[in-house]
Amino acid sequence: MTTFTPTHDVVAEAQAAGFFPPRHTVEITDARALADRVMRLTFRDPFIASHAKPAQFVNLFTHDDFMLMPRPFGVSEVEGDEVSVIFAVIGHGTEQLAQLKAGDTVDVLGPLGRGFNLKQDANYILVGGGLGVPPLICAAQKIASLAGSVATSVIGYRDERFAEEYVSRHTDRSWSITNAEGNVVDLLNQLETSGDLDVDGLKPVILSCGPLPMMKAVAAWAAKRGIPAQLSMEQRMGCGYGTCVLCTVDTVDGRLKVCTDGPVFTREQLGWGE
Amino acid sequence: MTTFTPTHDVVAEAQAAGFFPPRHTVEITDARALADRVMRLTFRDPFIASHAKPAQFVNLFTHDDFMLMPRPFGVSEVEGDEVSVIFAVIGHGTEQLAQLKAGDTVDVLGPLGRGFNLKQDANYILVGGGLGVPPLICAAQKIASLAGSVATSVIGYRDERFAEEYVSRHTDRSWSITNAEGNVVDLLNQLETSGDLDVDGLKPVILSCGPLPMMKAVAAWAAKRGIPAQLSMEQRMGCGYGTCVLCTVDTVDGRLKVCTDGPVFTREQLGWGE
Amino acid sequence: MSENATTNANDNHINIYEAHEWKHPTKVAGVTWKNPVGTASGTFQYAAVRWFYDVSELGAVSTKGCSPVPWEGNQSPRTAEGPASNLNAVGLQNPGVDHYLEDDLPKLKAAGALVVANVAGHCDDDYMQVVAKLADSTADMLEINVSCPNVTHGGMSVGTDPVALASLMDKLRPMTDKPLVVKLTPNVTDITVPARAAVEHGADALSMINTLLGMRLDIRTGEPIIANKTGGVSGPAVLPIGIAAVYRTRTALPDIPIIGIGGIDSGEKALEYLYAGANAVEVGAAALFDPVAPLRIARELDDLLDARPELAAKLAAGKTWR
Amino acid sequence: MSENATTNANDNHINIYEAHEWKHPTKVAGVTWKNPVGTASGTFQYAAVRWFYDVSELGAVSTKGCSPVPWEGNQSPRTAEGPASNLNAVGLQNPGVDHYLEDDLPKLKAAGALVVANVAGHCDDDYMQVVAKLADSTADMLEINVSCPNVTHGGMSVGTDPVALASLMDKLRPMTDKPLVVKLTPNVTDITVPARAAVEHGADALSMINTLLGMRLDIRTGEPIIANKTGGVSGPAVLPIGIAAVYRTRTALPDIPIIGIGGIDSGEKALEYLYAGANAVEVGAAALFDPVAPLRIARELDDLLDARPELAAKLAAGKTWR
Ligand SMILES: Cc1cc2nc3c(=O)[nH]c(=O)nc-3n(C[C@H](O)[C@H](O)[C@H](O)COP(=O)(O)OP(=O)(O)OC[C@H]3O[C@@H](n4cnc5c(N)ncnc54)[C@H](O)[C@@H]3O)c2cc1C
Ligand SMILES: Cc1cc2nc3c(=O)[nH]c(=O)nc-3n(C[C@H](O)[C@H](O)[C@H](O)COP(=O)(O)OP(=O)(O)OC[C@H]3O[C@@H](n4cnc5c(N)ncnc54)[C@H](O)[C@@H]3O)c2cc1C
Ligand SMILES: Cc1cc2nc3c(=O)[nH]c(=O)nc-3n(C[C@H](O)[C@H](O)[C@H](O)COP(=O)(O)O)c2cc1C
Ligand SMILES: Cc1cc2nc3c(=O)[nH]c(=O)nc-3n(C[C@H](O)[C@H](O)[C@H](O)COP(=O)(O)O)c2cc1C
Ligand code: FES
Ligand code: FES
Repeated sequence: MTTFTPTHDVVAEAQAAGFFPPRHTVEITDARALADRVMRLTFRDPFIASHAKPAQFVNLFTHDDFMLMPRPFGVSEVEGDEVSVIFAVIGHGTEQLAQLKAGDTVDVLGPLGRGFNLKQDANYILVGGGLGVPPLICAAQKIASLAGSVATSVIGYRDERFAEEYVSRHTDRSWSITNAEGNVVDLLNQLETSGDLDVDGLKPVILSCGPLPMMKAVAAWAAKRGIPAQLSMEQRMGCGYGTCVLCTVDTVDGRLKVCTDGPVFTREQLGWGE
Repeated sequence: MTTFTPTHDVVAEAQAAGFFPPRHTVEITDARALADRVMRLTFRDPFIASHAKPAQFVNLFTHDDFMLMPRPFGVSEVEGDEVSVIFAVIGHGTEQLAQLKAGDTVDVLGPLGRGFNLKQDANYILVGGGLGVPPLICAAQKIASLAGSVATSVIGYRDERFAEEYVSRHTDRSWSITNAEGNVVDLLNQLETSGDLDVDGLKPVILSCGPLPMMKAVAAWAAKRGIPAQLSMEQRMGCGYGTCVLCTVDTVDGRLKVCTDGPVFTREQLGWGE
Repeated sequence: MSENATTNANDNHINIYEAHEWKHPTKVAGVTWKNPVGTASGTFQYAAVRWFYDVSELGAVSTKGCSPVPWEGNQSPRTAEGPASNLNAVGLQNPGVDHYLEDDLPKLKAAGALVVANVAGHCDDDYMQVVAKLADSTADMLEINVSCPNVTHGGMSVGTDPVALASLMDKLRPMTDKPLVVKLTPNVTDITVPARAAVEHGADALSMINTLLGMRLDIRTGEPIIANKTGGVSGPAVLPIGIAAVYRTRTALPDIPIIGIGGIDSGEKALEYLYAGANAVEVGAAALFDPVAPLRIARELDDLLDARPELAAKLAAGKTWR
Repeated sequence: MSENATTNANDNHINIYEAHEWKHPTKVAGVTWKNPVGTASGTFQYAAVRWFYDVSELGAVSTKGCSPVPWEGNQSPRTAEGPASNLNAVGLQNPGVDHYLEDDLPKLKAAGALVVANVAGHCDDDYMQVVAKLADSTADMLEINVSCPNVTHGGMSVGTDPVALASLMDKLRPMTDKPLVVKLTPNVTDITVPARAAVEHGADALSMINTLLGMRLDIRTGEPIIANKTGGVSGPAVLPIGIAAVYRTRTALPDIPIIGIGGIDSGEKALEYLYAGANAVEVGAAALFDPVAPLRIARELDDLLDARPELAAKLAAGKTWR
């Protein structure tokens, strides 16, 4: 059953100031290829820049009227009033977005969804795979600004370390691995063995985003050790802001909306690794 | 019944050289407003420029995927390898075409249809109304290059003489009138009264394009005097090149296609003014 | 200006956040809407939309299909995209009529909305249970959805069978004095047949169209994208089909109020439905692409009606263009 | 690359004028097509298209609906535009079967085309007269159009009534050994019902979908744009509806050859139909926007099939993906 309680605190904030910004057009300020079929797009949007939290996402819209549905992407970095996303070219929508250049415009709605819960002082272990990395970059950036917490990143790539530069910009403790070398659970095991799960007495909390099998393995690994884990989910969406119930995920509380009940869920909610 | 005989001699010519050019993208070289909601658009297209005949038309396509149907426009002028059209902003398609600027691109198919028959030596009287003027400009331009013929233009405008400059560029004998002042039949009557229907011993042949009521009145006027009249028709189209039978006009020979059997029909074919 | 108004929310001259006096009301089955534009069921959640605009500004809001008990709907993925369209297979997930009466409805009424409560069911009994509970609620109208293509039992089958529909209406009609709107499916040979059955058995108004049966496959895998395999097509692509449904029904049934639905993403398209014979319209998929679409469309239409006093007067009097 | 392949004829890498060896044939009711892409009836005229490409390069050409005597069709305007779609109400204008046998068909055969002769009728007798004349013609297949929404008698009504369709097929089947393809309409509640009726009464293959009933009004006048008022919707917008029709029919009738039609404007969309269970496809409205679309799509599909040897092998053997 869907919860109808607003859980989207950014929205609540925005509402206090009037209404939430509707879909609007923004200017692309930077567009670059990070790897084969992986792009980073930056646009100027003061509202999103000042409100976005790690694992929140934005809906981008193509200029092609055949493709009206939103393309959701996690916010990967915020600098001043500029917001970046990093995405893989998958189908026609991302193909078209990949052709945008600085100076072009794109329509956007956001920030959307509930981000990671970073209220606790902790060693946040950012476990990402592939295109699950962008929200973790954002998390690393945020945690770096928090007094009581530190971040450790553990990233798996398919073949190329395309986001390494952005991850390591925001955290001193970063490890990565490609498919050919192993997987993120191998890295987590190394962290455990070397005693690096706790840092400066801070307990580990896992924040994870990536392919489903990876996240399930990470949740199981965390559950076995009693480590809290927050997992950022993906689902095909209709609206991205909670109006259509097209984006559900099965949880112990029933079918919840990825867009507004998530995208972040705890491993307990998902019933993973119990 | 539709005739299935190819009557489109430009196509035949093109075929001799290989195949006819399919829909393709061309560059806009000039775009200007001639009057309120009347635009002139020029694009570079060597094939169309070298093959288009007066009253032939081109299909333009919008960049908006909601509007896939062709927008047909008569060729109004050819200069070197540049082709111009003049059009009124009517609906969303022409609104979008009106936003094109020099340097933009547009998709085009053409030249299409059968143009005016200019084989006879004659005083071609070009009788146009409103947005029926563009093919007559093209006719004037063509006739100016023919040794044995002359052109006389008789143009009616709703309120503003937006194409005057282009018409008079190609003919010494040009008259125009706005709705407020009268109509083209008034001008034809004046020509008759002043003995200007024949010029240098050349008999008159009417070429007309404009609103249906105007063309019917002109055909009736011509029929009464036994003057030949060729009338360029409009109809909503599906393809513009003869494949769909969506563009018919009722003639004494049955329902013919405006796009390939026309757009030019004789008054006898249309059974007007008999 | 593009034909696709949704992608140009910023280009148009209407500022939906400016205070506005509605000029052109409509009347549907005796109920006055402050303007002819409502939201379509399933694409409006008060909890989601209230951050974007004041819901009392709309002509009406049709709420998500409501069943006797909570339904969990279909598995994900529930959506795919078509050219100029959306496909959905929610399967009527909703928290049930009791939750609706305790939570959504009172909140909407407190916010000043005119509420069309959309009723879902797998069988006659389901519909009856929901209508019984809504009969003396604060809902302004009830919209009986006999046209959902995404549930296995009931739903669409009632809407495609005029005999079953007549029998359902015979049961529901005596249960309430509230205006009953019957929502019809385009997935039939002749929509005027169920339309007539509904009207002859007590419908106060009709709404149409619900979604068309459709499907997409992923050519990377060769498999259906939606877990339910097929889904319902809506959005701009279905506009001409909705217009034809309204026009033909209006021709067959000159007096029944009709709410036109399907592919509306601009005031112009809403106007086209009114010319086809609708008394009002509902906006569905456009709200997925642009949260404020229903209100923007209402504002655009309000201005378009200024130049059409004859049509506007008819609507205000509960009559239609045709 | 845009989702809308038609507007990007120049962007893609295929040069349709380059000589090409077709790699992936298909077989429909025993007839081998050199590739799985044909033209759809009503959007192909040899006289118009031969200037643009060599018609023998296509898998097949389905010719305009052919009636016993010349038909003049509907009044103009016959067309309007929808979002990502075309509406047409030609009303089956055609010069009749005698003209077809004397002119179109011999020219097409001389040009090397594989010809699917589309048959139109207002009543069983019409269809019988045409089939009788085509029975020993050079046409390769006959496509019985029981699905045109734009004629007042017969046409679509046969396609929506399984009993009438069965009875028509019982009359036509004994008249010819040529493969009979029955072309079905999506304007029904369940397309598998007429599909089954056709197959049980002798159809060798099915083609689907014909156009959907639709309409546009001009908001400048408030009146219908098309003289016939309603028309048939086709083009990209109808893709998901055609895919669902093919998929559901394939599921209901695992062995019958199916020609998928509706909204195809790229090799990818043709491929999607093959994954849905079609043996071949026909391209309609896309040819209105781009004369060479059918050939371009055939070329795109031929390349896409290179990476899908299992599907390609099935098609070549007259089998399907599902
Ligand atoms: C909350 C969230 C955050 C995301 N963040 C990122 C990110 O940071 N970087 C990144 O590369 N990708 C991210 N994705 C996935 C991304 O949205 C899809 O890859 C993208 O929408 C594909 O679009 P397309 O047009 O290329 O693909 P197509 O398959 O052509 O798209 C067709 C439709 O399916 C939807 N769709 C297809 N794949 C997915 C998917 N995996 N998830 C959701 N919708 C999908 C599209 O949005 C579109 O509506 C995220 C998804 C979600 C739900
Ligand atoms: C052979 C021919 C030559 C023409 N030459 C000219 C010209 O030189 N200058 C000029 O201003 N106009 C000309 N027209 C008319 C012009 O094609 C239309 O005004 C234009 O297509 C309107 O497009 P829209 O999108 O603005 O209108 P909309 O009404 O939004 O268009 C919707 C659909 O209807 C079609 N349509 C609408 N009006 C007409 C019409 N009058 N004729 C044909 N199709 C129409 C459109 O092409 C489109 O497919 C010509 C038409 C034909 C058939
Ligand atoms: C995500 C989604 C959910 C829907 N849920 C319902 C519903 O619960 N009840 C109902 O009657 N119609 C439902 N519909 C149908 C819409 O109300 C509307 O009839 C249809 O989408 C056509 O309108 P549109 O083209 O404006 O979207 C739903 C549509 C969508 C897109
Ligand atoms: C202008 C036009 C004329 C058509 N005429 C016929 C016809 O004569 N016989 C027929 O079976 N289908 C006819 N059709 C339907 C098409 O063959 C096809 O089934 C339909 O358009 C869907 O395919 P599309 O989306 O690729 O256009 C016609 C379609 C159009 C657009
Ligand atoms: S995408 Fe609409 S509710 Fe989540
Ligand atoms: S527009 Fe297609 S035949 Fe004339």
